[in-house]
Amino acid sequence: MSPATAVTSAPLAVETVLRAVEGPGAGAVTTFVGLVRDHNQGRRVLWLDYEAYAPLAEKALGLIVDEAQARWAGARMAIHHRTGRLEIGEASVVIAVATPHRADAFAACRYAIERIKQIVPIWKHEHFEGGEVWIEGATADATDTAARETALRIACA
Amino acid sequence: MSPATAVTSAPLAVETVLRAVEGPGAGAVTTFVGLVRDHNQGRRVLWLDYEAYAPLAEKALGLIVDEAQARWAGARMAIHHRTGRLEIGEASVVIAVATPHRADAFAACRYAIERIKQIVPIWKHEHFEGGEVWIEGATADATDTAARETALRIACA
Amino acid sequence: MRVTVRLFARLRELVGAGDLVLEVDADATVADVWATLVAAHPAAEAYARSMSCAVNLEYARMTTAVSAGDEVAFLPPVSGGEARRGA
Amino acid sequence: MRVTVRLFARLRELVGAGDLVLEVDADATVADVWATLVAAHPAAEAYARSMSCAVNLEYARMTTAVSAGDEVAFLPPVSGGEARRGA
Repeated sequence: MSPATAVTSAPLAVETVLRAVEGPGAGAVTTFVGLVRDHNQGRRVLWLDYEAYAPLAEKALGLIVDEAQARWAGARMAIHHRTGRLEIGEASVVIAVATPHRADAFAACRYAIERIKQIVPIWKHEHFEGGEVWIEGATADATDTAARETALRIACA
Repeated sequence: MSPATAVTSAPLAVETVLRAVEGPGAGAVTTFVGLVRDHNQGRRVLWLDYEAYAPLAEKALGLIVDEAQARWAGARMAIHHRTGRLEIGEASVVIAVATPHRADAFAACRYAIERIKQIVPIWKHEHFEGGEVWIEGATADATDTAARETALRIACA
Repeated sequence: MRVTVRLFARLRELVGAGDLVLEVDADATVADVWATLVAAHPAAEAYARSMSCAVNLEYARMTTAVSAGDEVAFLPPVSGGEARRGA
Repeated sequence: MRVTVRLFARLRELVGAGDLVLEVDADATVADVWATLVAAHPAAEAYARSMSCAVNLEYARMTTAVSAGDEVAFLPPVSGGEARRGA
């Protein structure tokens, strides 16, 4: 069995994350893969460096899995996030969700990526043609219930 | 390159369908896998037989891909559907979508599975403990705009 | 003229054949092909209100005209996708 | 007492270290640790309003009390996930 959550510098594989959600009762499986794009806000991106507070990032991914499995009955979720230098086209994050019914598989998967962007302590350092910049998003606060409600609203809408 | 659409009696592989949507510009990839469940409406399912009007089913899958790629700019979609006898836990359908942004990847993938259930001429013959039954869903009409609007509403909600 | 009729799933079982050739008038529509089918195989009538149709691999209407040698398919309500309908 | 401070990403670069040990009072809170950090490294002040914090791998508040040997992490706004924010 693959681990349900991982923060790793090794390349990610969808099949590995899918194996972590295998099991009886599933009727629908969704996956989400985030890829490094070759441009961002008009800049030509050369590569990205992902820096993680690894032990807290692993805990945060586990928290997201727990939140989703509590919210969507019978769901099994796994999330692997990569760190270090990533080239264009490489996968930075892979989420897999298995549920009895398809609506839940889509909702839980969408919830997970929104929550990852809210609370998981991982930072992107973008190296583009002519410079570099740290990409900053949300202030990470796992206890912020308004943020969690936003993720739920986006997922279940 | 894998074919974008396929109706096949061979086992499906997520990686094969993912390869069909590879290419530049993608930032997000979603997949959906439908699996044969071990029970349905209180019946213990033994296996399923999927019967297809294969040439029209392939055309219908191509139509869904065209609809999605027209609706979601920059999307690439592939759909493989299996036919014949499927055992519990086997994949009956695999959808993959690559888009620049994640919201579109989720919406287009959800759209595809809803449309498959509306218009693709494939039928399920359920063999359960104590009997068998043909599962029937929607009257297949690719020109029914109300059905298409329903799929769009579910996908984009 | 003759047309080929394709039937599937439970409709195929009710008629006892997935492929058959029917003789219809030269100005026949899909509705006429269906009526000819039901006359020969009354069990098909069960799908009169729920089936859809295709002519030569194009979705069609009951009013669509057919020509000699056309393949006319009658489709019971479909059920592709995964094993259970979503919640 | 001494606590370990962990810094990341641009905040780490501004301070010039990802790991440092600070001396704070025995009744210190996370806010006191932050104030001690900023006193020694004024550039950190840029994150005063946008950072969040964790103590010993638990998300914490500025009012959270710290103990000797604790690991106090200050987190700039995060950006995990895929390469671009969704539409």
